[in-house]
Amino acid sequence: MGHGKNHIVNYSTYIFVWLTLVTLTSLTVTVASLDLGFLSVLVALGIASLKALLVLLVFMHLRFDDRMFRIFVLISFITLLIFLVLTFFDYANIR
Amino acid sequence: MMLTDIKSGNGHNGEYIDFYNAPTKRKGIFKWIFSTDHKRIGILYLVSLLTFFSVAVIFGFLMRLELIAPGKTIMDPQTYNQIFTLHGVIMIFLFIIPGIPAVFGNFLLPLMIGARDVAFPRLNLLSWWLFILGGFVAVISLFLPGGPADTGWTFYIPYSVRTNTNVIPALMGAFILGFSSILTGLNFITTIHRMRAPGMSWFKMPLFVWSLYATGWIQILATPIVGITLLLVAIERWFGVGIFDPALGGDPILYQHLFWIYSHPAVYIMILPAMGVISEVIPVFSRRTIFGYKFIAFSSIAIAFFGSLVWAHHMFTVGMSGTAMWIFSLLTFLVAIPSAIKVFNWVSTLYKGSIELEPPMLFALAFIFNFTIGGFTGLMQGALSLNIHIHDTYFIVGHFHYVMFGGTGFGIFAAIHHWFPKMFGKMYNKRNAKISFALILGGFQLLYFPMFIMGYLGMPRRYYDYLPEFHIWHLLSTIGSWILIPGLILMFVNLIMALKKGQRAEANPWGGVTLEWTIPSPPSFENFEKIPVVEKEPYDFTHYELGEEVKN
Amino acid sequence: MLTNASNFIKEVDGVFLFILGISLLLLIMITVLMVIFVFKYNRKKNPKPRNIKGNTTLEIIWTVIPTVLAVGMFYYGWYGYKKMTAAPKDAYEINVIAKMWKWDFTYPNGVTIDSLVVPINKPVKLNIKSIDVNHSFFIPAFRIKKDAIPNKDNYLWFIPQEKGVYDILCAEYCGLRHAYMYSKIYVVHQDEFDEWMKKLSVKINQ
Amino acid sequence: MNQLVESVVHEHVHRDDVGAKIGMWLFLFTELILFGGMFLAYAVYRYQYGDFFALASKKLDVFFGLINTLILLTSSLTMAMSITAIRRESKKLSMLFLALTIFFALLFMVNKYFEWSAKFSSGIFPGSTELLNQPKGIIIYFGLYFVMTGLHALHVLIGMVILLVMFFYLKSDVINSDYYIMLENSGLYWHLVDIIWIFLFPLFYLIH
Repeated sequence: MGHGKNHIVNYSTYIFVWLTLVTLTSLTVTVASLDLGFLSVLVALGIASLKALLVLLVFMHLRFDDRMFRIFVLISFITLLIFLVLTFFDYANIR
Repeated sequence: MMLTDIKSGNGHNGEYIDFYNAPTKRKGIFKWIFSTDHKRIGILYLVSLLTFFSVAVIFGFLMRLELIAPGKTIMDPQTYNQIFTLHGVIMIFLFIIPGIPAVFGNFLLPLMIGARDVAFPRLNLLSWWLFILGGFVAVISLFLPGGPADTGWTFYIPYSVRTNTNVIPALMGAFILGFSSILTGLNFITTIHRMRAPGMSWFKMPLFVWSLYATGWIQILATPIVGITLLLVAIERWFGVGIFDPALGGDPILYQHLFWIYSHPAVYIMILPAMGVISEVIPVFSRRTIFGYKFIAFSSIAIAFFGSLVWAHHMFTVGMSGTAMWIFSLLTFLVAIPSAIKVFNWVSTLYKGSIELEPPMLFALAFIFNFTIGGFTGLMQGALSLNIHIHDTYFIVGHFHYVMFGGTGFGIFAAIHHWFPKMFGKMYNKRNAKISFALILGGFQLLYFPMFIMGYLGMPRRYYDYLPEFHIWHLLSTIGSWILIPGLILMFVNLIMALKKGQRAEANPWGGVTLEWTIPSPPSFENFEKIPVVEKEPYDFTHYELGEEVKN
Repeated sequence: MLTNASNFIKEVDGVFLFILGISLLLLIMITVLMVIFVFKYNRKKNPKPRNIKGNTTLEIIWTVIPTVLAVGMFYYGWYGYKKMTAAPKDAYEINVIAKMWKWDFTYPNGVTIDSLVVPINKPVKLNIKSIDVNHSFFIPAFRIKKDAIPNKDNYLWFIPQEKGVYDILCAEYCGLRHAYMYSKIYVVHQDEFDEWMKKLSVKINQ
Repeated sequence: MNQLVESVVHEHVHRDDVGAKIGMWLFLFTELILFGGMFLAYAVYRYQYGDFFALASKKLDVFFGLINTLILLTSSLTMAMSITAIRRESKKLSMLFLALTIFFALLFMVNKYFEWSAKFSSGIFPGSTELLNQPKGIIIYFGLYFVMTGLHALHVLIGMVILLVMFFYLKSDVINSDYYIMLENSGLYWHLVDIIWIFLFPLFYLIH
C-alpha cells in the first residue's frame, strides 16, 4: 500500500495482454459464425468474461494492488450475479 | 445560537473555538452551503430534511383528514392520489433514506472514529447539493401544469407510462437523490477504511459506525439498480422504447423486480442506521457495555446481505413461479433472525445496568417496542398464504409505518435528542421533550394500530374512498394523527427554543464513552486537537462499575 | 375472521393466528423484560452497573429458536399457498377482465356481466387478465387475491362455502377511480345458479 | 487565526491515494450495477424473445461492432501505458499515449455515429413506424440496443472529457510521477467503459 511503492507494469506486459484480447475478440467472432446452438451463448459470454478478467487484473492493476480491491470487486460481481439468478427463479420456471 | 464563549468544553487545554465560530473565507449563508466541514454539512442536511419532513407530514395529515369519513371530505380523488404519491416520495427519498446517514452519519462518523473529516469533503458537499437539486426536481411538479405524479412512490408500470401527470420530474428527482445517497455511502466506506484513529481496530468501532458501513454497501450496490430503472421509465415515456411498456412487448413484472431489487434493500438503508443509533443510546443510559457487541455488528452485515435477497416478497400476488415464491418467502423469514438478535441484545443490555430514562432513552425503548411489532407483522407478510390476503391492504401500510416511523423515525428522534447537545452546545428542556415523546408515542399507536385491523378485514391501500364498515378504524386513525402531530410540533418547538434559550451543554452531558463525547460541545472546527489513540473497547463503562463519576 | 366463507379461510387465518400467537408471546416477553429492567435497574436503585459483555450460549439460543420458529412459519404459509395454486381440473372456469375501472366476468357460455355469481361448494377458477394497467382481484372474505397484469395470464381458484354476498375490490393502485373499482360476488345454491344462468342466456339470445 | 485556517485546510486536503482509489472503485461498482440492471433486463427479454433477438441481431453490422471493439481495446492499452509512462517520469510519452486514447475514443464515437445514422435512415429508431410494425421481440431488442449502447456512448463521451482534463493536468504538471492518482482513477473509469463494451459486443452483435 501507499503511493509510489506499488508495482509499475511494463509496456510489454500491456502489449501482450492487448494481443491476447485481440485474439480472443477474433476468436469470439469466428465462433459466432458457427452454429453451436445453446452453447453459443455460453461460449460468447465465457470469452467476454475472460477478456473482462484480463482487463480487470492487468489494465486495472487488480493483480498488483492490495487484496482488499480484489475482494471488493468480487463482492460487487457476486451481488450482480445473485440479482440475476434470483430474478431468473421467477422467469425460468413459468414460460 | 452561536456560542461566543470560547471555553465551553471542560477539561480541554489550549485555545478552542467551536466550528460555528471558526474563521472561514465565506460569509453568511455561503459559510454553510459551500462548506466542506462534515459538521456543517450534517446540520445543513438536518435543516433540509426536517423541512421536507414537515411538508410530508402536512400531506399525511391531509390524507388522514380526507379519510376521516367515507366519500369526499376535503379533496377530490385526483388530488388525493397526488398527495399520497408526494407523501411517499418525499418521506422515502427525501427524509428516511438520507435521514440518519446524511445528518448524524455526517456529523458523527468522523467524530466517532477520531478523524478530522470524511475522506472526500468536497464530494460530501456535492452530495448535499445533489440532494437539494433532487428534492427540488421532485417537488417542482407541484407547480407545473398537470400537477405532481399520481402513481404512488412505486411508479408501477404501466400506469406510470399512461398517466398524464408529471411523472418524469419525480423520476428524475429520485434518480438524482439516488446519486446523492451513493456518494454518501461511498464517502463513508472510504472514511471507515482509511481514517480510523490509530488503535481503532474494526472491533473497536462504535456500532453506529458498523451500521453506517453496512448501509454504505447497500447504498452502493443496490441504488444504481433503481437509478437505471427509473431512468428507463423516463426513457419509456419520452421515446417509447418498449422495455417496460406492455403494449410494445415490455414486462410490467420485470419493472417490479428491478424496482424492488433496490427498494427492498432501501428499507435496510433506512432501518440499519437507526439500529446503530439505538446501539449507541442504550449503553449510554444504562451505563454499561453493550451486550453481544460482535453479534450486533455482524447482524448489521447479515441484514445488509440477506436484505438484498428478499425483494420479490413485494410481488407474491403478481403470479411468480412457484420456485421464486418459496425461495423469496424462506429468505424473508431468514432476514428476521439478525433483527431478532439485535433486539434480544439490546434488551439484555438493560440487564444490571444503571438506567436513566432521559428523552433519547425513551425514544430508543419505544423504538424497540415499535420495531418488534413492525417486525412481527413483517413475518406475517412473509408467510405466503397470509401474504396473499394482506398484500396491498392497510395491514402493509401499518407494518411499513411501524418499521419506518416507529422504527427509523423514532431512531431519528432518539438521535436528535441524544446528540443535540453535542451538535449545538445547548441542552433542551427535558420535561417538554418527555411530554412530546408521550404524545408522539400515543398518537403513533392510535394512528397506525387500527390499520392492522382494517387491513386484515380487507381495506385496500391507496383508496380515496371506502366501504362504511371501515369507518370506525379510519376515524380512530385520523384522531391519532391529531395527537401525533401536536407531539411533533411540541418536540420541534422545544428543540428550537433550546437553540435560543437552552442552557449550555457540557461536553459529555449523558456520560457517553465514545470519542465524540471526549471533545467539547459543539466540537471545534478540527474536531480533535490531537488525533486520539484508541486503546479501550468501544463501550467501556467500567468506571461506573467502580463507582467513579464520568471522566473526560 | 372466523367465518367459513371459502376453503382458504382455515389456512390463512390459521397461519395468522399461529404467527400472532408467537408474536404476542415474544412481544409481551420483550416489553415486560424492558419494563422490569427499567424499574429494577433504575439509576436511583442501582447506581452501579455491571458490565456484562455477552453470553455466547444465550446468543446461540436466541439465534436457533427464532430460526426454528421462522422456518415453521415459512412452512405453514407455504403449505397453505400450495393449495391456493392447485386448482382442481373440474373447476368451473370464468374469465375475468380487469380494466380501468371495472371488472368484467365472462361465463363459459359467453355471457359477460359485471358482478360474479357462483354456485356454493363448487370449485371456481378465475382466469384473470388486464387490458390496460395493473389491477388486483381481491375478495377479502375469501382471503384470496391475484394481480391482473397486462401481457400475463393469471388465475386463482376457490370453493365458496357459505351463501351470501361478498365484496370484490381492486387492491393494486390503478388511477383515478381505483377505490371505486368495486363489484360483488353472489354465492348461491346450485339450483338458483342454474336458473339464473338460464334466464341470462335467454336474455342474451333475445 | 489565519494559521489555524491554513493548517486545517492543509489537514483537509491531506493526501490519501489509496483512499482515493477505494472511492473510485466504489464508484465503478455503482456504474457496473447500473449497467447490470440493464443486462438483467436484456437477459429476461432474451429468455422470453430469444428467436426474435436472434433475428434482430442479424440486422446489426458485425463489422461496425468489431471495429469498435478493437478501437476500445487499443484505447485501453494506450491508457494503461500512459500511466506507466508518467510513473517512469516520461511526461511526453504519457501525454502521447493519453492523446492516443482520446483519439481512439473519438474514433469510437464517429463510428457509432455512422452506425446509428445508418439505423435511423433505414427507419429503425425508437417509436418509428417501421419498428412498431415489427413483432414485439424485435421492438424490445432495438429498444435495449439503443438504450444500452446509447448509455455506453454517453459514458465514452464523459470519459473523453475526463481524459482531456487529465491531458491538461499532465501538461501543466499537476499530474506527475509522484502524484498520478487522478490519472490512474480516470484510467480505471476508462477500462470499465471498455469492460461494459466487451459484454455489449457479443450480446448485441454476435449471438444469433
